[in-house]
Amino acid sequence: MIISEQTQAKEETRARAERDERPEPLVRPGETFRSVTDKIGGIVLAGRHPLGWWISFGIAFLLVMGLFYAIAVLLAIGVGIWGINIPVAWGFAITNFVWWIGIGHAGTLISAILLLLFQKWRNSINRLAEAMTLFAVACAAMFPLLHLGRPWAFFWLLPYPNGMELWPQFRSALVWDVFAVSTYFTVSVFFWYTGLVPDVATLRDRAKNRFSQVIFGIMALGWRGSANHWRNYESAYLLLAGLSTPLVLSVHSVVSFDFSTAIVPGWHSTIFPPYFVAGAVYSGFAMVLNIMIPLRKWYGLESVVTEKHLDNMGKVMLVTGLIVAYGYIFDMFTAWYSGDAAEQYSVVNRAIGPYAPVFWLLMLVNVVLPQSLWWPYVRKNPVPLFFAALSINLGMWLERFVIVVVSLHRDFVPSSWRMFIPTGWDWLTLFGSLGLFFALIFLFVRFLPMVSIFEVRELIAEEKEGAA
Amino acid sequence: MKTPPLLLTIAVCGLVGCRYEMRTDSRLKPYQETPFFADRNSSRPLVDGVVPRGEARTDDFFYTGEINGHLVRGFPAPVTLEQLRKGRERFNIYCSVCHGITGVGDGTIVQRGFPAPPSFHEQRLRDAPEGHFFHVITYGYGVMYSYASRVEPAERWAIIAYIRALQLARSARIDDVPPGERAHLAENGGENGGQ
Amino acid sequence: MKGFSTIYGVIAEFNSEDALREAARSAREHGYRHMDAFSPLPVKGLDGILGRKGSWAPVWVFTGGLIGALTGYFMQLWGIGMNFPFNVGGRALNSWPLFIPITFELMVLGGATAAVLSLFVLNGLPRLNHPVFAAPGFERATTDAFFLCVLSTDPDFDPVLVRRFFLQETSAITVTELRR
Amino acid sequence: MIQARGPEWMRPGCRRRKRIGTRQKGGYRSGIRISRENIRGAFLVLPPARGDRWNMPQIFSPRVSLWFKTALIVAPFAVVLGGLAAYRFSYSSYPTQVNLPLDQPVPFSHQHHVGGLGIDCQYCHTTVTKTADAGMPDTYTCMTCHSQIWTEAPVLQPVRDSLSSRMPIRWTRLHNLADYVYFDHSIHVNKGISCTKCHGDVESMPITWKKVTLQMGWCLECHRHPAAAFSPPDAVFQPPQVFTLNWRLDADPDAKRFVQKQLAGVPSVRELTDCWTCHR
Repeated sequence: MIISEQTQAKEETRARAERDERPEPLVRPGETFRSVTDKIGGIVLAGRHPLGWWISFGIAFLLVMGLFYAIAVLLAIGVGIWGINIPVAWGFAITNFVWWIGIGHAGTLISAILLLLFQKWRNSINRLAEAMTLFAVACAAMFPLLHLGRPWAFFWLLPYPNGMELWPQFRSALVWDVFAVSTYFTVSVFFWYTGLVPDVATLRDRAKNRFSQVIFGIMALGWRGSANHWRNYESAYLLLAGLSTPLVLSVHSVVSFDFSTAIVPGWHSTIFPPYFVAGAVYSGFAMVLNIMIPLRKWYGLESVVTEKHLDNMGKVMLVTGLIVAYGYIFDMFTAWYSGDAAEQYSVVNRAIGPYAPVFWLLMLVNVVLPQSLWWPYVRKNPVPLFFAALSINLGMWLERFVIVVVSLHRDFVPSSWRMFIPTGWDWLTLFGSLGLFFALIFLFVRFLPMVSIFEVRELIAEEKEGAA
Repeated sequence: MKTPPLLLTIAVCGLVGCRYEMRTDSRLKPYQETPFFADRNSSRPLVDGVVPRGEARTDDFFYTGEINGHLVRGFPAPVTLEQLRKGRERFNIYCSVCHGITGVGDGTIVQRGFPAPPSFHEQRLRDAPEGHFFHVITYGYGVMYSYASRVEPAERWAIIAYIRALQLARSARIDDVPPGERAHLAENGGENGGQ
Repeated sequence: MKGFSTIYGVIAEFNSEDALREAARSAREHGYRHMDAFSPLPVKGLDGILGRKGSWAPVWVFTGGLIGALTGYFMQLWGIGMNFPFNVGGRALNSWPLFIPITFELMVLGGATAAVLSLFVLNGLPRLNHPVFAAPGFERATTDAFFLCVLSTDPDFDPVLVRRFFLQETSAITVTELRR
Repeated sequence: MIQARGPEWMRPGCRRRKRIGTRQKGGYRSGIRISRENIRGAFLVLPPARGDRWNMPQIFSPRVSLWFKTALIVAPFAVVLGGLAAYRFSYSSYPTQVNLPLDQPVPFSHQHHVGGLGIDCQYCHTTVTKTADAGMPDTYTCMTCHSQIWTEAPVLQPVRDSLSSRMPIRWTRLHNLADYVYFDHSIHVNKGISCTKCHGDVESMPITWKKVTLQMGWCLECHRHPAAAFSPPDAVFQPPQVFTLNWRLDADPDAKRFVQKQLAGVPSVRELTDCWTCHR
């Protein structure tokens, strides 16, 4: 009895070990080139969409209308409609900017860095993540422009020959930001579109009506899948990834310079660049999950976006979340160690000042709740993972709010202390930007393949080879 | 298509139009049109009796050219060469158009039909007190308008000094010229005009 | 067969990567040199079989990045160091540490632009119309069909012989002669 | 030999089955794929007729392809050229109003008053050496002479109306500096910058127009090279010296001394091009 039990246990262990040894498939067995093409391309070509798509798009569309209204009022009246004041001149606009651009980082990270690291699991999620990057960066870029006060003169930020014979102040971190964000957006478009060309060619060849054929035909630029094409393509794509990798690290570093080169207590810190980048990846992965989990359910993509993907993304969030938590602790340590009264006060003010509830909510949703990701159950099950990601997105927004507003509202001179109270326009612009982002995502899902078809084919080919 | 926010921003800007609030801020330039006042003019007409800042007129001699209702003789302060030069410059700007460069009353406007003013070299004006000239510049005389708004009191005294110099030049003899300057005069053909 | 030919080449369809690789190897052994393959995904090892060496894309990207970086640095130096010298906080006019971020960003922009341009130029894109698009069943070349084409520019090209080669020596499903 | 042409096969109902070449006895037939069995007969596959075109990846004709490629190559050049055109446009008289005579309530002629009569600039613009503003002449100044001459002239009716109604004449402004620019006439004139340097040869303008763009780059041009901006001392106002266009700094030793003396009192170029020099 005992022996047999032991044998059984041993066998179970061995079976488990064997299962663990063989890597979990990234594409469920049984999928072929044609089946994945039909599955992914069919979403676009069939043009039938689940109820969830229509409801979500409807809500997002209404929010976009709200955003347009808020922007129109802003242009007509000015930034005075927001709750900003002196000293809190940055308010929601910069909070949203930093938050959105951080979200954008996951796309490039998944596409570029994981490509360079030969993480094949990225192949099923990179397209959506890249699209997410584009839309998030577009939302992000909107905020500093609106915050300019005179957005129609935004081109003054760029160096171009002009009647003033004047150039931007290239030694300013804010001008670096202009270059970093616009480069990031451009390179993201390149990266995304380059990846899209072979898939658009697939759609061109499978489209049933003339209109789609012509549109996809032009977008595919005459891609033929020739050996020459693929050779140059793989080389150029890898190089683009190589360029994007330092770029993605530089962008949020430059964004953090906007803060850390200023002497405001709570900003002037060398931990900012790495801590911002980690936070960006943290919120970016959370946003990918928030989008991917419903979409894979609605469109039946569980066979290409498997639990293994969810698990991996959960792990990345856990690691970056820990880095961010370390950043919080290090912030406090630096304040204490600096011996600077204003710096120390800024930390105390966060915890017990007028915005203390925001800070403690931040600690809860951004540090405490994400610890649940240690349990594989949470990482592998869509529903708890979705809520963990939601909590992280909220947390990262709160973090930006704490950095921007709570640092500014009390600085060196108590006579200039003031509170920031967001107005209805602030909220409408924030939720409107969310609406814009999701509306664009849903339109993208509607009109272009949300999963990279040819890269999933590569996964299938590889698994076939592995099996053989 | 993939950059709607940017395009949108540009499009909305187009609707709003190119506004340049900073180019034309709430500051008004002199005589700029503004709906604020009834006469739509940014500059207010002067109130009667207004005294320009820094020109409290305590010195009757200097500011009115008369003392107790009598036109003064002489100058409020000794005349300097610098003042004469200033007077020449101002005379040529404001007076010479009618009175002529030499003060005989043959300025370019007179040649176009303006009634000829009397020559400064008449005996009546040679004998007139300095206060008379001051009075004429300030209040006008005959068809001559007042120049009070164009010529400041100090400039008026400078012009008067220069008129005296012109008058003197007409009657001066070679002996009046310092010996060092006589050769220079001969060189220029004895001309002693305004320049 | 020298001179201008109205024939673009002879194209054969295969149903798997392995079949394509096999056929390409066989064609190579047969002495054909001017060949092109079409596949819905990059086929490993095919470049070696077709006798293609690496890509020029890295050279393009390096050049683009270099141009971008130099443009970035000298734009800043010229703009606020020479054309309109800005004195900000007493920093040197050529304050290179502060010029690094923009130099870097423009290097990436230049490199990425060159990478995309290289794809256009090296691949001869855009080319919306191409003889191979006329091959029957070619619409599946972007789904699950694999094609090998012997081009008419090959010194040994003879349509009949190529056709015979495909049908006899390989597992081709269809063989088609393509006109220009 | 048969040439395949795009437009031809795209015509509706065009189902061409033409023999091609003479090499094969069996000839070529369209639409039939070669199988292993009928190897003896070699067939050329023609592009299909309209009916079965939907499954063809050959969507575009060669001409469309060429147009698209050309457009893609031309587009960047067009953008660059458009940018250059916009840059040139920003200096044209449309946005800057340079060389563009504007309607005035009274067609005042500087050519007549300054060039013809030799009236000094300061006769009307009295405060140019004293304040930031050069000073527009009031109606009273016009009437100093026009109360006696040209008293019936219809063109002067607005002037007479202005005098009787005590409402200033509304001239159309030509030189409208942005409000964030601090500009002072007196310092420029007193240092020896001629009127003509900015206003052009006003003496020959029958109706006044703007001569320079007044853009910041134009201001900077002088502030960067102050020595070239000075006129000889007598040339600041008085005609005709003020309008000596061929006067050259290096040809006139007196003027050179004057310029050096004036320059001694002028701030360095760095200070002249500092932001706060003009934006206070």
